[in-house]
Amino acid sequence: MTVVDPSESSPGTRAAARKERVAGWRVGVLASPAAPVYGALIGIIVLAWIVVTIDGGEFLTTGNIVNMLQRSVALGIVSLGQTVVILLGSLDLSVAALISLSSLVTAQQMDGQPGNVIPAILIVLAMGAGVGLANGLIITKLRVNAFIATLGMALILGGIIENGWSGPQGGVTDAFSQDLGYTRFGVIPMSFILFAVVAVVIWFILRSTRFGYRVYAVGGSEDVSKLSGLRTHRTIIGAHIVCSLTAVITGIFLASRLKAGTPTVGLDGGYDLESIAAVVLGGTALTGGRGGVIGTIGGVFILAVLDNVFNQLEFNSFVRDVVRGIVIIAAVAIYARRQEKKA
Amino acid sequence: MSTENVAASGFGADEQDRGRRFLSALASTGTIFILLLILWVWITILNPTFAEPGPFLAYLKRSAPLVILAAGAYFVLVSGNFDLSVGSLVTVMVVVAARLIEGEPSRTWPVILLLLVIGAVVGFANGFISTILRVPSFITTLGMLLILNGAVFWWTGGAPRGALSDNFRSIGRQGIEGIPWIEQLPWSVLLMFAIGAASVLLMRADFGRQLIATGDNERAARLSGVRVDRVRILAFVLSGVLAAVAGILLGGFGGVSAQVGKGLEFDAITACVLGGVVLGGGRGSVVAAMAGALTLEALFTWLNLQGISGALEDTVQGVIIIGAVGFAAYRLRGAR
Amino acid sequence: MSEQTLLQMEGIRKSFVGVEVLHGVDLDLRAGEIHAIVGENGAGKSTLMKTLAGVHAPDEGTIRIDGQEVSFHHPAAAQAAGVGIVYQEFNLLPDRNVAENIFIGREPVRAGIVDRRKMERETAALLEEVGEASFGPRTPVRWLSVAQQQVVEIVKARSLNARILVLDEPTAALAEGEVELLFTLVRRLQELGVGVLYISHRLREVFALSDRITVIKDGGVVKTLNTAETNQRELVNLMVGRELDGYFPERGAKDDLGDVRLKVSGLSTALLRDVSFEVRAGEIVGLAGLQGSGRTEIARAVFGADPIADGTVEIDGKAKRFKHPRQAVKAGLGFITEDRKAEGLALAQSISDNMLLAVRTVMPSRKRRSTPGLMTVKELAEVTELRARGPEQEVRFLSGGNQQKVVLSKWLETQPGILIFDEPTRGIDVGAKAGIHDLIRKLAKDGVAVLMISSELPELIGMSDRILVMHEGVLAGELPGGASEPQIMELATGSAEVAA
Amino acid sequence: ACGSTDDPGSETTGDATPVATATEGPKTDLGENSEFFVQADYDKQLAQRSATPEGPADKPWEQMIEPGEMVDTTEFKAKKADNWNVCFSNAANDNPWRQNGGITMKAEADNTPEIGKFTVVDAEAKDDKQISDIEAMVSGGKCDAIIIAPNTTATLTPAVEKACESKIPVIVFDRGVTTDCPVTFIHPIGGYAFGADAAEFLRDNVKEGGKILALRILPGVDVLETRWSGAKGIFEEAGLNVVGVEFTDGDAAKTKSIVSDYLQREGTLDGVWMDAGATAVAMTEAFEDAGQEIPFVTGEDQNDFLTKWKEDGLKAIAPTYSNYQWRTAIIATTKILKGEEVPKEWILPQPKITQENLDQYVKPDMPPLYYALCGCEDLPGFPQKWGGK
Ligand SMILES: Nc1ncnc2c1ncn2[C@@H]1O[C@H](COP(=O)(O)OP(=O)(O)OP(=O)(O)O)[C@@H](O)[C@H]1O
Ligand SMILES: Nc1ncnc2c1ncn2[C@@H]1O[C@H](COP(=O)(O)OP(=O)(O)OP(=O)(O)O)[C@@H](O)[C@H]1O
Ligand SMILES: [Mg+2]
Ligand SMILES: [Mg+2]
Repeated sequence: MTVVDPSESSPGTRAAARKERVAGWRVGVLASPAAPVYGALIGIIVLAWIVVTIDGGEFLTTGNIVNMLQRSVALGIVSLGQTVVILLGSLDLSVAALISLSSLVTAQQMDGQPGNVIPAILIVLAMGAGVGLANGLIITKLRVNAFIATLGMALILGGIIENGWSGPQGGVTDAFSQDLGYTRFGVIPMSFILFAVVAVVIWFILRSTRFGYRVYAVGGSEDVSKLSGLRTHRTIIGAHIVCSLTAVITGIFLASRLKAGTPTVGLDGGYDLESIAAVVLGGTALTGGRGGVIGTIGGVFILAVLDNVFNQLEFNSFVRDVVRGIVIIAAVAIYARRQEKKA
Repeated sequence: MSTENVAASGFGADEQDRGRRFLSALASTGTIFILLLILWVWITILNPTFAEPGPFLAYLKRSAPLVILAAGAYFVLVSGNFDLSVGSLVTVMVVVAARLIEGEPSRTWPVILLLLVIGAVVGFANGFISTILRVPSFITTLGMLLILNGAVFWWTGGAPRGALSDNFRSIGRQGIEGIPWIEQLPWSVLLMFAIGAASVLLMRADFGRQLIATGDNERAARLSGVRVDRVRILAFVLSGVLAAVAGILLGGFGGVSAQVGKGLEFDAITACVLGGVVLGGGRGSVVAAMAGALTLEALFTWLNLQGISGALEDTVQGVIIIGAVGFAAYRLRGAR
Repeated sequence: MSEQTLLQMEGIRKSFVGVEVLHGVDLDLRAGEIHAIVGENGAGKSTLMKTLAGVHAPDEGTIRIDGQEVSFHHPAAAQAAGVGIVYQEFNLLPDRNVAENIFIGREPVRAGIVDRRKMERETAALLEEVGEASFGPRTPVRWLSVAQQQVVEIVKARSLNARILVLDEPTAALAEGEVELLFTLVRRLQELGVGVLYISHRLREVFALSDRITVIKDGGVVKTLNTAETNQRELVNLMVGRELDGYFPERGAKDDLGDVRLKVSGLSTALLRDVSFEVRAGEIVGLAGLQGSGRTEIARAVFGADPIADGTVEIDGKAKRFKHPRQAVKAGLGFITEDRKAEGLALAQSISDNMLLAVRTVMPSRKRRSTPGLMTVKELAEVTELRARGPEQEVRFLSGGNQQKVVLSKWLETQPGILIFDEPTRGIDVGAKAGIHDLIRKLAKDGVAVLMISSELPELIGMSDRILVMHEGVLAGELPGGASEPQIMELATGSAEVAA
Repeated sequence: ACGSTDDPGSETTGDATPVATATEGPKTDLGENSEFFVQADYDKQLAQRSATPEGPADKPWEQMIEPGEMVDTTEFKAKKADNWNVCFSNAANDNPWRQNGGITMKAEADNTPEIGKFTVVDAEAKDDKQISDIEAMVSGGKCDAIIIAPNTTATLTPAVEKACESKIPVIVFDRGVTTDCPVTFIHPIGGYAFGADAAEFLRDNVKEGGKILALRILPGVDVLETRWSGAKGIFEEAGLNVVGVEFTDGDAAKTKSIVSDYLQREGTLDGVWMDAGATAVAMTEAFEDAGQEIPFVTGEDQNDFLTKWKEDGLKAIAPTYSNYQWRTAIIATTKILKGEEVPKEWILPQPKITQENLDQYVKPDMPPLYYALCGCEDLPGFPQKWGGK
């Protein structure tokens, strides 16, 4: 038997060495396949700018930019959490109901007392962790598919909301509402800073912590991860807790914005499906394992820009839906083509 | 080849296979039938009239649209995709029918034909985008949901217009009258059984086997000669056409409404999963999926009779769905 | 070699769906020992290893490590106790890089942050240890060839500093040349006092490497032997329970050869350059080469599974350009893929559905009923000596060898004129292997043109009427049947380009 | 928006005192007295039903009930005599009632020569979006007046307050906000009156002890709660037997199923009370399909229900939630920009449709989900713009 030096044996070898250098760069600089997302975002901004200008409006005004930043916060925060579970190969359809519930509980716990603000936030965060834990346990221990598990959780939370609240729940303190909901530093709204902070934290978690590595691993293949000795259940539960926490933060933010909690703010906001759309628009694969929060932020901005253009052009809600649907499908189709070419 | 050493001991004649296949299918998906039976019995205890032919047929009649949708959802799910657009497609059917028929009975049949074509075209678009253009079907059909909802109301100016004719409505509302004992056999129940039987035959036929193999392992199916894209597109077309049928029945049953289809896509998928269909493809039986839909409808009835406060109804429903799916998963695991 | 007992498994029982697969297996492993486990497909070797690795909990029986009773409820627990395992199936994440795969679930952290540098440094060291220089820690696994992936798997198990290392058919995916590298590594670990459990169907390797051999049959231990005191003949007899007559079926006679069935000229793809050859009816043409030399690529291109850049494929004298495998199937081609789980089988479907999958795509059921010579599922099972509970059993519950028989049946049913076998006996036991060899030869005798890719040179030499050798995407030469291994390796490694 | 709706979650009240109803505690099940019930509001609304409104009799959309405090609007008088830019932040356009109103509003704006531009921004039922929309209107500095149809009572308050702080006049209609800073708030009488109108009809017609089925859209929505609590007391007092209170989700098929279930269980029903009319026709069909006579029923001013009522001779009543308030919003805005005074709270009449006046409301040529209290017949473009022929 001849021993072969593998370094000279195949064409693939040389190619691999070259690819490795590229890979190093890619891993280092652009950890996620986010580049096309931002390409699309820039394209849409340019298009929007042209269309709005032709229509006789102004697009890149301060007011408009503030409006877009502000409008991206709620969807943005929850989409960050959704990114984590989708990367994991799961998804969460209960976020909308949880957003409503946390806005209500926030308002209820604050009860108009400034001293209650911090305890209220802690209570609501604990509640979010509990819901995430429940989702995770249902998925891992009861082995219910995430789609059904979180759909069921959405029903459960919906029932709790209906049973517990008959309408908006007041009680958010003036100061809290002002601080988080309305303060602005120049063009940057305070809430946008919250979004940015959450984004950085989750980006860091995914990129640099064990938990983040494991999320990608489990998303790549749960079986392989498990057989490799990874405690997959813990990772799945952890990711669902993170996702629920972002939903809860969104709920707290919306409570500050509305100065009240409402039973409908989550579902009417469509945060369940829209957050998934934003994540996929951001180039994260629904099958898990590929993508990241940077792309998601791009996806959220795309939706925010669209929203803003719709307002400027006074589209009615039906035209908006049609355009949104087309943009979502078209963008993802373009990513898919790129992916195919690369492969 | 030596035939003395036949290891294939369990292989009987092909005729026996049929029976075996049926039994093994029943065993692996049995949970849903047990659950369905329990619910029927329980409902009958709460309300004895339920077991009488009239009321029971009324229950079947009201379940028919969801059962048909579940069959459609099954084809798509088992091939490894999602169809979230069926709910809005149902709405489109009713709104388009009302606007085009405007109460004229003579327009009914052409319009029904048109509706089926619309269903097929939408299904084809879903399938084409999801396969040839490689957009994940979750996103394709989510986008389609938005497009359909927007487009139909854009066309009608926000609210349904026109009216459905009586003969259009009779499909979902009436049936064959004067049958002894059961009085009326609703068309929708007949249609439901016909579609059920056709679906079973389809899944047993080459198409069905190729479809489920595609959902199980696309690469293997392709390398065996299966035209996986075509098979999947067909599944979407079936889903679209069945959504059209469900829309026709629902329009007939309930009349014109802007939101007949709301949330039906989730109900249909839930029904399938209750019936043991595995999201991601490759596993599950169409009969069980349809039984899942009957179970879901029975569950709604049960919740009603149980007098659970309207507010907590959703909560109970969520718990039961999770519980049932969890139990089925446990049984499957235990049985492995 | 020390005599200290490292691992003791006693009375291990395990059932699936109420069917018992292991009936009380006893096994022990000493430190610094290489203990081979052999047995037919489906004997329960992998299942036994999985009970050791914490994947399956045994229904009964005890596992002791260093005399301490252990019970693992999760693979992580087994790892912690010093058990490392390379599974029979690939167990890597294609989207993650080599370092991430090796340290999956055990990423080194500093102050809560994953220490990427350390991870990569250690990976580089581990790769260096096995002499692997063709890729580095940051290469995504997706880009690696099968052989390179196997190296990663072994390095991954090694990185655990396991005291017990299980290798479940580690060489199944390796070409002969690359096996030696693995052996060197295993022997080095042995010196370090690691106990190795080594599963293989290649008896030659077993004899070359092991200290003791345990034969498992139908879920029970037949016998444990000292390698030095036994021979292949005895081993095969113990495994199969009968004498195997000749190792390879007789070659076809010259006048059995018919017309040219498959003619490939100037075939080029992304990986191939100007490949030309032909296969006649009744002929078995072997295709040799190292991993990644482009053998599978030829098969896929001919079959219409991958696009062709240039060149022509002629079937029975007619030029064809298949855009989809279905057209190839219609034209009478069959393709037994090398990776049966990923490309050969719909694992959740029944045996009968898998067997009929290909024929269904080209022949409507009405026509099937009227076509003579089509076998029933039962007949297919008989012909291939399939061991299964019945036609409705899901193929994922079959052992690897029996799965392969299902794949073969799928193509037999289409009555092909040309069959391409890619690693037809990978991971298949000696008994079944002989059966498959007989089958291939019988098909050739019946006029099928066979193209057989194999990394196992004895098989290739024993079976082929002619042998083509690939080197870096080019056809390096052709040898007659019965050529010697060194002749083939020279061409395959490119060290004797002129030789042909 | 009560009335028509598919999305009751987003409905909130046009009640006179939204502050009082907005944040009451958890709602209770049927049976107990709702914590929503505010006796004073109830009494007031019931009295307002019989009050004679001020204003032209043939233009109910210009009428006002007990106008009370009038606001001096000279500070808002527009500098320009015309070419005003009126901005409208709409909660949503997601149900026929709103759709119908939106068309009327646009037509009235087009019909007002002083209004040069009428800008509509649709919040798609999202509170958060509507807040941003209003902020953008204020900061954009291009609006001469801002009309707001809030998505939810309490939650739009901060945004409305912000808008009030600018010099731009703010007009609120339909659902309220928990602040009185807008120049005027336009709404019909309210939910108690709606519920009571329907309940009194059943009380007057169904014999004592008769079986009544109450159909509601969803639990836990304040405006719907007021409709139900407005009715419940009347049923109790009259000794009617409410055999069930069920939630339909505004879904016709579900409504039909529920009614058929009750017919099976109870044999017959003597009356059906509904808190909104969207599924009234489906409800009556359940009786037809069961081969029973349709008993005394209540609905709303949707054309399909009125048509069926007339054609099949139903014994029915249709309380309304006046759709013409959309038109009033523009009229009020015009007045304000001209510096004319408007009432602080502009309460519109809320007629009920009965057997006597049914003929005047049925419009055979209008679509099924056209609202009889449109108040749009004299606007240019009628009936085509509203989907009629
Ligand atoms: N270095 C590499 N980089 C990327 N892909 C590679 C590399 N080496 C091999 N491959 C992939 O693996 C395959 C190697 O070629 P091919 O499978 O045709 O070789 P082979 O001789 O049949 O080897 P094998 O025994 O693995 O089948 C190609 O399909 C290619 O996609
Ligand atoms: N998860 C499972 N569920 C049901 N049956 C199983 C499962 N895993 C293995 N089996 C069955 O257990 C038996 C032993 O399989 P195992 O994989 O251990 O065989 P093996 O000796 O490794 O064979 P091979 O040499 O082909 O790899 C086979 O009959 C197989 O069908
Ligand atoms: Mg094995
Ligand atoms: Mg190969």
